[in-house]
Amino acid sequence: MVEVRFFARLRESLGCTRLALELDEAITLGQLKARLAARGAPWQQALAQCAVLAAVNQEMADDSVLVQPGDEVALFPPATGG
Amino acid sequence: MVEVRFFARLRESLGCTRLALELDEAITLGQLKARLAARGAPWQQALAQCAVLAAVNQEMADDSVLVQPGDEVALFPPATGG
Amino acid sequence: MNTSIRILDTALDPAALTETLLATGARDRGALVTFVGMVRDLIDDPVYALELEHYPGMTEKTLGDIVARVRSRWPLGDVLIAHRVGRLQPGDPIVFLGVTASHRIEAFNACQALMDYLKTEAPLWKKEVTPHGERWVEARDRDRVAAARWKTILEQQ
Amino acid sequence: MNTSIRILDTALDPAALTETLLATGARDRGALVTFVGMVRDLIDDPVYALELEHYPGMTEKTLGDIVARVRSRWPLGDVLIAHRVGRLQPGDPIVFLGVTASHRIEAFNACQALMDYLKTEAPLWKKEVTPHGERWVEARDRDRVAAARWKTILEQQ
Repeated sequence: MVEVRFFARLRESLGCTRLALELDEAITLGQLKARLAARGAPWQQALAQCAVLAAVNQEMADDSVLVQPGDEVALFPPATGG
Repeated sequence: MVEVRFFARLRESLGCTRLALELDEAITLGQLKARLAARGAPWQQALAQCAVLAAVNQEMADDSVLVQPGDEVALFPPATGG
Repeated sequence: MNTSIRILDTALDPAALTETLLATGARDRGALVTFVGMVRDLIDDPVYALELEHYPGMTEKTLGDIVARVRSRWPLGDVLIAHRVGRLQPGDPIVFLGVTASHRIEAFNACQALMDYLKTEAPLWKKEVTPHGERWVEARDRDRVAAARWKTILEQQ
Repeated sequence: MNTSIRILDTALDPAALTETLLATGARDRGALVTFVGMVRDLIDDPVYALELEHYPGMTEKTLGDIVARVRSRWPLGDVLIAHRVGRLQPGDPIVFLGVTASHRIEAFNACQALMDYLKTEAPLWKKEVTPHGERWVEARDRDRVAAARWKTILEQQ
């Protein structure tokens, strides 16, 4: 199991705040995103944007980072605070 | 007549806050400083310092600036506020 | 040498935070620089409200990392960061940064670098409520350029 | 777009001045940068008090000229400068600068330039009261260098 969180524009366009993904062994963040994209057209479109950033356990991460069962993954657009 | 004011370290070393100098016609600031230096050794020493700055009518001025009767002249060390 | 990071869902009071930074009584601090970011409301582009979303936990962690990075570059006294989340009105303060140091150059540089890093790295997102509906604010290239500038400056030294 | 210049012989209150700048309600101001300079008191070089002398009239005039120079370079909202004269204690604020602008870069640059100019140009002089007696503070080369830097920046643009 891994929890995936979505924020801001991505959260709104997916209509999803949190999602629990079955996960028995480590996969890369890229593989995890591919599994999410396979959930249907809205997911594919939303995740295909180059402006989708990711964090694993609250650290910024690229597609090569390994996600372990129990990790917290988050996907979100570039920051616009301040 | 021209009023000459002294500030900070210069004021203290001269023991003088303000001085009224007789002045019937315009002279340069350099000439005015020479007249002050002629008042004696303490004046000559204090004014010979390269760090003595001057203002005429509250505008920074160099030795070539003309001083007219009625002007306000001030002599002081480099600023250390802020 | 205190670091304070506050995420607030109620009003942010820059004057009170300034007072907090001055009240520490650390006598080797000769300089305080503060920055306040506020909700703008332009005549030709009115904004009724601003909604600030964030990633709880990661926001605080990221801001802590940013402060550590800046402290490793400049000798600083206290650092205080406060950021609003939730719904804000035009004119409301969004963010407050305050940095004390022995001398002004360090305080100015550190405050500006903190703000540039915060803008691009802290997981916070703005949505504007306008007469034409809601819109998510787009990240700006100039903010990325501003943040990247410090990386160059840090590597040169 | 107000400019306020205050020479104070009683306590300077940075929090209250910050509040003043925020209370204008100008909604096109997205950024406020403030600077506070304070009397330092170092363990290995104690200072009992600081005496600030100035040239009344010329101080206000010079600060006004400095603000005009900075306004001609960057688009700014309000500018507030307050400077203490008279006798101060360690920890007391000596000077407050506050600058509002649409964006942070202008507010940061203008505030820093104002401070660099003020240090070298405003006719104000500090005398420290120490355990070894009174001493006039010496002007520092690094302040002249900092002020000269803006001249170069302004001429390049």
